Amino acid sequence: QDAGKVFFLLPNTTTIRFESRDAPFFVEAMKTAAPNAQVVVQNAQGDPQQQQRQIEDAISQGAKLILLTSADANLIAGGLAAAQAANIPVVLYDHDAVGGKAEAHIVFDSLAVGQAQGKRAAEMINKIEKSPVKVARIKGNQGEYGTGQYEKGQDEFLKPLIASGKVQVVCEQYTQNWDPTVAQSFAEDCLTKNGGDVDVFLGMNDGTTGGSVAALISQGFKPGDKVVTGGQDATVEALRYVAQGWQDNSVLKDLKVEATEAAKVVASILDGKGVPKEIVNGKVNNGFMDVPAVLLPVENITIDNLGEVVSKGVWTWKEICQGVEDTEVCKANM
Amino acid sequence: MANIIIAEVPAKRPRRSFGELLSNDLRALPIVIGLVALGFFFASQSDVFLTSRNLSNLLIQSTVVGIMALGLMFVLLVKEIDLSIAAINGVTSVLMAKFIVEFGVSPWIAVPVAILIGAAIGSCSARWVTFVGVPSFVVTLGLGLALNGLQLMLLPATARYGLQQTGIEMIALTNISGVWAWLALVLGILAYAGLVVSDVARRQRAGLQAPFMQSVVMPIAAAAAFGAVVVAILISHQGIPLVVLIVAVLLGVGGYVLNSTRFGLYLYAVGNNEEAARRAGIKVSTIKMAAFAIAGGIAALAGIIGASRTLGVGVFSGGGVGGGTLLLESIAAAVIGGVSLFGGRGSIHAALLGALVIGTVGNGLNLMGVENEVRLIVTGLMLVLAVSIDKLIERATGHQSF
Amino acid sequence: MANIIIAEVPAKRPRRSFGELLSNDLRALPIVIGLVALGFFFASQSDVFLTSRNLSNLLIQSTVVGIMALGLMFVLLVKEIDLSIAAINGVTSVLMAKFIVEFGVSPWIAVPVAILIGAAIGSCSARWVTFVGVPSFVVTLGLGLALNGLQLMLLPATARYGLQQTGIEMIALTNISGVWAWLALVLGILAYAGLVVSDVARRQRAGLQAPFMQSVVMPIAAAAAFGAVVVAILISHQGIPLVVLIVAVLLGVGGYVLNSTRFGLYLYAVGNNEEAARRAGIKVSTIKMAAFAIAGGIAALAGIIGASRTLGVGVFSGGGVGGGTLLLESIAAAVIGGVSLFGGRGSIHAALLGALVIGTVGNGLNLMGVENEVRLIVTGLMLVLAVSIDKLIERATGHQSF
Amino acid sequence: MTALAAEQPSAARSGATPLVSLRNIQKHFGSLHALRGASVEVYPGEIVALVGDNGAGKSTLVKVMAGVHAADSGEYLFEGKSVQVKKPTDATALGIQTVYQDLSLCSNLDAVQNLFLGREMTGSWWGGGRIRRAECEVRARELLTRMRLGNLSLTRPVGAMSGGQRQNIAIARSILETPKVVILDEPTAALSHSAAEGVATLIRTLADQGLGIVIVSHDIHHFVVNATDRIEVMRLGTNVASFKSKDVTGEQVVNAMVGGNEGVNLAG
Amino acid sequence: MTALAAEQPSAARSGATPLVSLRNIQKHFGSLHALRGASVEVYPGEIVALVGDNGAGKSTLVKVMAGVHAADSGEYLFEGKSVQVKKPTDATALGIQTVYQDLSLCSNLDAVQNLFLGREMTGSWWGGGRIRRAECEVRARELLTRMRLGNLSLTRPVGAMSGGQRQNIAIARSILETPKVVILDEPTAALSHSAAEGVATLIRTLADQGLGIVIVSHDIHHFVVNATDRIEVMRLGTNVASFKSKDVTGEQVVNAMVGGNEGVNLAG
Ligand SMILES: Nc1ncnc2c1ncn2[C@@H]1O[C@H](COP(=O)(O)OP(=O)(O)OP(=O)(O)O)[C@@H](O)[C@H]1O
Ligand SMILES: Nc1ncnc2c1ncn2[C@@H]1O[C@H](COP(=O)(O)OP(=O)(O)OP(=O)(O)O)[C@@H](O)[C@H]1O
Ligand SMILES: O[C@@H]1[C@@H](O)[C@H](O)OC[C@H]1O
Ligand SMILES: [Mg+2]
Ligand SMILES: [Mg+2]
Repeated sequence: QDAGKVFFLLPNTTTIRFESRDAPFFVEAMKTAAPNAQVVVQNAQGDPQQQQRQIEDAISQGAKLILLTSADANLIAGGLAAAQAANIPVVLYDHDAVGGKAEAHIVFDSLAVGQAQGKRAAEMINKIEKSPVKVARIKGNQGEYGTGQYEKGQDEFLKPLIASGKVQVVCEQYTQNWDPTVAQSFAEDCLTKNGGDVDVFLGMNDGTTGGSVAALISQGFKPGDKVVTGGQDATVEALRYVAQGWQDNSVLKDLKVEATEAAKVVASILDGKGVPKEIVNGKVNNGFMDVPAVLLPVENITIDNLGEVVSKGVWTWKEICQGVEDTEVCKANM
Repeated sequence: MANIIIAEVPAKRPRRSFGELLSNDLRALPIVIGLVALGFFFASQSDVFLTSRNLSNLLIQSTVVGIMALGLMFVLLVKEIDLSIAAINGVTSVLMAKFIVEFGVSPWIAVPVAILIGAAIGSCSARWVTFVGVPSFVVTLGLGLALNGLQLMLLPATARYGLQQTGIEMIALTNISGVWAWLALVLGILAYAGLVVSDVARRQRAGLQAPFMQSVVMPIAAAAAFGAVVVAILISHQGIPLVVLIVAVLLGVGGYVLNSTRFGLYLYAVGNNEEAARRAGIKVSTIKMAAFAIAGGIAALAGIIGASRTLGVGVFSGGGVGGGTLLLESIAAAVIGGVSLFGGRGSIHAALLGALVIGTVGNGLNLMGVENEVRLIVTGLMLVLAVSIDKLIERATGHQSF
Repeated sequence: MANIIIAEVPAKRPRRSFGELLSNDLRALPIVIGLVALGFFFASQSDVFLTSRNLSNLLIQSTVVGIMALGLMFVLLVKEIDLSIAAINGVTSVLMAKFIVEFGVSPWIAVPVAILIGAAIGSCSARWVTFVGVPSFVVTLGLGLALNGLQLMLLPATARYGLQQTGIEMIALTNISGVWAWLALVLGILAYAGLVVSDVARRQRAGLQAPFMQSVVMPIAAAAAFGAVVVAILISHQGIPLVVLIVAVLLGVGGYVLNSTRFGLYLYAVGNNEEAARRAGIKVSTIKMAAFAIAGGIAALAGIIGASRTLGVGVFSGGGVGGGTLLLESIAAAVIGGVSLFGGRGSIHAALLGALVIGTVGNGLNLMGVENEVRLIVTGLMLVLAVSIDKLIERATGHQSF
Repeated sequence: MTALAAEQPSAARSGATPLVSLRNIQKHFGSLHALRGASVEVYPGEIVALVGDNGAGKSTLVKVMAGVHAADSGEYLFEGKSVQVKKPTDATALGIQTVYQDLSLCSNLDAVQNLFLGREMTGSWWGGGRIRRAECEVRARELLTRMRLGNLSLTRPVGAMSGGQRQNIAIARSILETPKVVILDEPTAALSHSAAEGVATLIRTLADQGLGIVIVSHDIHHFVVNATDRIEVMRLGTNVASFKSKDVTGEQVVNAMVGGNEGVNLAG
Repeated sequence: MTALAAEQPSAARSGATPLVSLRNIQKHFGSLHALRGASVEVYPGEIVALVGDNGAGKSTLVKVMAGVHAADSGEYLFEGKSVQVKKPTDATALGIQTVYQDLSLCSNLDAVQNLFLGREMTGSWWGGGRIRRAECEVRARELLTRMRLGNLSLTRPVGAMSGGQRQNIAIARSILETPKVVILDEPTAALSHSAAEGVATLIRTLADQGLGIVIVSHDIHHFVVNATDRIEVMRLGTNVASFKSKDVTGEQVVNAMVGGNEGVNLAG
């Protein structure tokens, strides 16, 4: 029998993971979890209005379920209300969705990501003898829900250090649309402003940290001269930087796990069994209700546990080491 | 000694080829052909496309961009541009939400205030443009960024104001159904008929030609028939959405202003030959100010409708920093509909038709469910083709000479 | 029976007021005044601003937008617009990276191929514009989206090609320092002097007035002095960055093309009066095609430089879907620099000056370290003010009559 | 031929004040000195021809009268009183209508719209300024028929009309409402012979009704000496001679224009 | 006055073929039928006047000759051979130069640039088409001096010039290179008397050198009957009469234009 159409609505292409990894993983997982369901993937291209239209058009087409990664958590309530009015269940994937009804939320705890980044940054800062340690904070897209959570998590570790005088934040800026070019210009100007005397670049994802690395390279620094930390997503480029010593860390979110869990939840709802209680391990309040949540663990990847990415099947050593074969980690593992 | 002018109506009107028909009568609505072609294509690709639910959807989805483009058109007509309309859309909707949610102001006050503020912002850019002489492209680009910054400042720490149960949500949710819908249609047609008849009556009183059948019966009948089809479709789903009614009213009023009033005429005059307009005693800077104010006020209205649809406002209200898709689509809708970026040319249908083309492509591709990359490619090509069809027919049937 | 024309050079040249000086001689570089004002402001706010390190930084940061604007200018001159330049920038840089990383093509081949492809794309839009008659706004908007889609398709699953150690990174990392820098300057000035002198020699041979001091010595001395200051500043940091040299060469060649060649003249003619140009036998569609091809090729070059700076290409290359900030800033740079959107007006400095204004505001605000909201507001206002200063001076010192 | 150094034209002789009088007007365009103390005046019932070589400054002087250009210095008197004419509406408010050399029409508007531009007949205020198109059309047709242009299309954009058709519309525009002064800058340049004759008759009729007419024309031998009352000759931005039309031959005027016998004819 | 029904003008009598001959040209603008079988031909050494009321179709016929408008139907012969003239370059390639009624100048370019537009003298190919400005300027100055326009600024944009100055530039443009046929559409409309005389002399000189001249003018009494060889009268988009200039009075031409005695004068 035909279980009907499931729409997986992606937020944008700038956070490329959704298009290039999450969606294929989910489609794959659905083949075993609910082989009869037809999965349609659509991308809102960063436009919340477009995403609402996609929800409406999904309803027109008789969607059975919508798996939603909001383009903007704050402007999705109208879409959720439309789905609710049409009696179509919505499951949230990764991004929050404020102000409407949802069945479940599968997510890497954003706060935990920020905490992992903050914790690691604090460790690195404490290793530096100098005081105060000069830190440049290059934050994510302002006003985005994730950015707020990451900042909160980082602050938990950073604020005390600032208070104690160990850390001096010398530059701080949001990065419009997480654009690495913007991050790069900002990092360059920060270096210039301080005559090169910046010790730590704390980013929020691999794009923003990549901008800092490019700035350091363009200004003639060498790996290890400065600490670049605060990555997330474990993109292959970032891992190469980690291998080379340009970048300190990247918080790994195992997207295959996330997609598989999502497929389980979706299949169960399609079967009429509702959200599987056994995998729900928390709740997320989205201003409308407490959404039952499947909170997934995150893991911070540094040069010391780079192999984790490989053992989890996210990337192979070959992929990571392409072009950086002569680094020590790669020599050791190829 | 009489001056000789070639008579324009030949004694016996020759039968006209299909090409001529297209190139004359249908020229009035240029992009319509492209739109119809798109409709055929998507209907053949998805059996959902022509359902009343989807058509109703499509209309609603095109309203925000359509309204924005409608307002922008006034500015384009006078050979200026307003890149801040998306930012106005965003900042005024956030302001409205702030009034309502934070200060408990009634929507009945907050909405008009927001629209007035939008208009005020527009008129400020016009003053800067006309007084200082900086190109409107630069003024409104800068102003837009400044307003984006203001919008961020106005938002609370959560970066969102929810609008559920404030009354604002009713704008998007209200539908006029059953007999009320028909009543609305009848009222609209009556208003239109009133204008047409009074025009013809005047002409006849003045002793001018005005064939009853051609200038009274036919236009009214056509309008009634078209209106009835649209209303019937909408009713068979859930009635006329209030936002669609708003668009209809704006179109009606806008068409009246552009075609029948002095102000409308002056827009065309200023856009075509600013110096001639000035010499004719038209207060060019006032006309431009009004045009920008209209664009600003209408952008605010679109922002409110958008906020009502999304049930909240945030950083991305108004398309986000730089105006994003909303800005680009609003300008594109007007241009696709046939408004010239070089001033003085464009008619009221333009905005809506352009927005419908953009909306149809988006909606149709959503229904077809193509992949993201392909989607972008197809969207791009379809927009170009929709406009090209029209031009290609024009080429095939002989040039427009003027 | 002689025809009387008012002699234009009054017998004795009256001493000129400062206002007149401004409104005549400095009119050539309109936005310079705004730029200088910005410089003063930021220098007063941050003592780092005027360091050679920062000025060098600022120059490098402005190159991508400056180059894009330079290319776009050719299209704006002929009264068209190209909204696909950002997409061309993105798609060609991704293509180049794909060739190099995936197929192991040498950068020496991949780079020129990418530039040629950029030019080819540009000339395709021009053909569509001139042949079908669809406004270039629509054609290039659609094409841009299609190219964005193509860019996504070309990227690998990792969504990024890293360019470290491919040789491409050297474009951004190479600096010409010490004696080589001075040599480059001397070469540049020699080329310029050669042109100036040959012009004057021709004039003298033809028996035309050409005061040696005024038309030979002064311009060359001015150019040499300005060049020396810039080179001295750059050298005291790390030398002339290769990308800055590329910009300088483009400016030189572009200036030569626009001011001295037939093609350059035709761009202005077509932009001012397309029909007159056609009647004069100018192949309007060829000129437009060349203009779009140049814009496309230069956009590709800018894309390569951008890729070299960011050490890789990805979804963001070319500003992302819709062109984002890159597109807006490129158009804005040209317009701020004084290029008219209505064709036929603008000079070669425009692009660079406009890009420097945008770059200076961004850099200066980074140095001041203001908050994001404030930053947006200030950026917007400063852009407007920078252009306004110039216009306000113009107003104060009497109108430009034509 | 008589130089008019002190003598005044007909209307002036009767002690009337000039309708419009511009005195000693200076005007620069950047470094170009277009008007160097130019003057012109017109009395009720008088047709004044403004002649001069190409580039002499006639159109510039006309534009100063019409309020299009503000003069750098000089006096502007209307009916004897000093007035400020800084913009075109100042001039039209005084009852001065102008046919510009470049016609100043909007090519996207039709004949009726161009005729009435800036002074449309409109309905009641609650109609938002609804144009009474029918009335406008009737008046337009009337006027055009009087000018023997009965067949001119009222609904085609003027951009698609011939040069002469456009010029006719510009002339019609200037006499639509009863002005006090009409300034015409080469109004018959593109007109057919018969249409030009029509214009000559027309301005005489207007002058007979007490209007003041200033007309720029290069048709010295035929039109200027026969159809005007007084001739002001400009050269290099200033007045070099003034003649009574009935006392002068075309030859003499042309000589004055090109400086044949300056010394003799320099007036005022 | 002699109707020319069969008789041919001077050059033709000697058995020469016309330089240009347009026959039975039809041209529509949308529903407007602007040319209804119009014809015109010009022989070497001949000056043909094209006259007619405003809107008669003169400029449209001129534009068809110049390749600006493609005719809907009709014949285009050059030196007796049928040719395709679909765009302006086709006409210039044949040696036909045109002064358009609207002048068709680029207002942002200066006089030299406008004069040479489309045929600049350039340096060697490796200079990328570098314009030999000095040479152009010298030739421009020469030409303008010959036209008694020695003082005209060569470096100001023509947009800032007076109507007559612009018209002079357009005329100069048409004779810059030695053409075979020059078509002038109301070339003296904005010119001062003396400049117009200059043009009359100029075209006669050109005709004497064997060029064919087609000139549209409304100055029937003075210019057309005195300075041309043959007169083609158009009405309502078609030819209604043809005269030898020396055998006709202005009155007669004007009558033909407005249809005074059609029956008599209808020619070929
Ligand atoms: N581009 C055009 N589009 C539409 N109609 C046109 C166009 N050009 C001319 N016409 C019409 O064609 C007819 C002939 O115009 P044309 O310009 O040839 O007249 P003309 O004889 O040159 O008149 P004039 O003496 O006023 O210059 C006129 O009725 C005119 O309105
Ligand atoms: N807008 C302008 N900017 C600069 N110079 C101008 C402008 N308008 C006119 N001029 C110059 O001023 C002088 C006078 O021009 P004007 O148009 O008054 O001459 P005119 O007497 O009307 O000549 P014509 O008989 O050719 O129409 C000319 O040298 C002209 O080039
Ligand atoms: O993965 C991250 C995503 O969750 C966030 O929304 O944007 C930044 C990304 O890096
Ligand atoms: Mg003049
Ligand atoms: Mg004509």
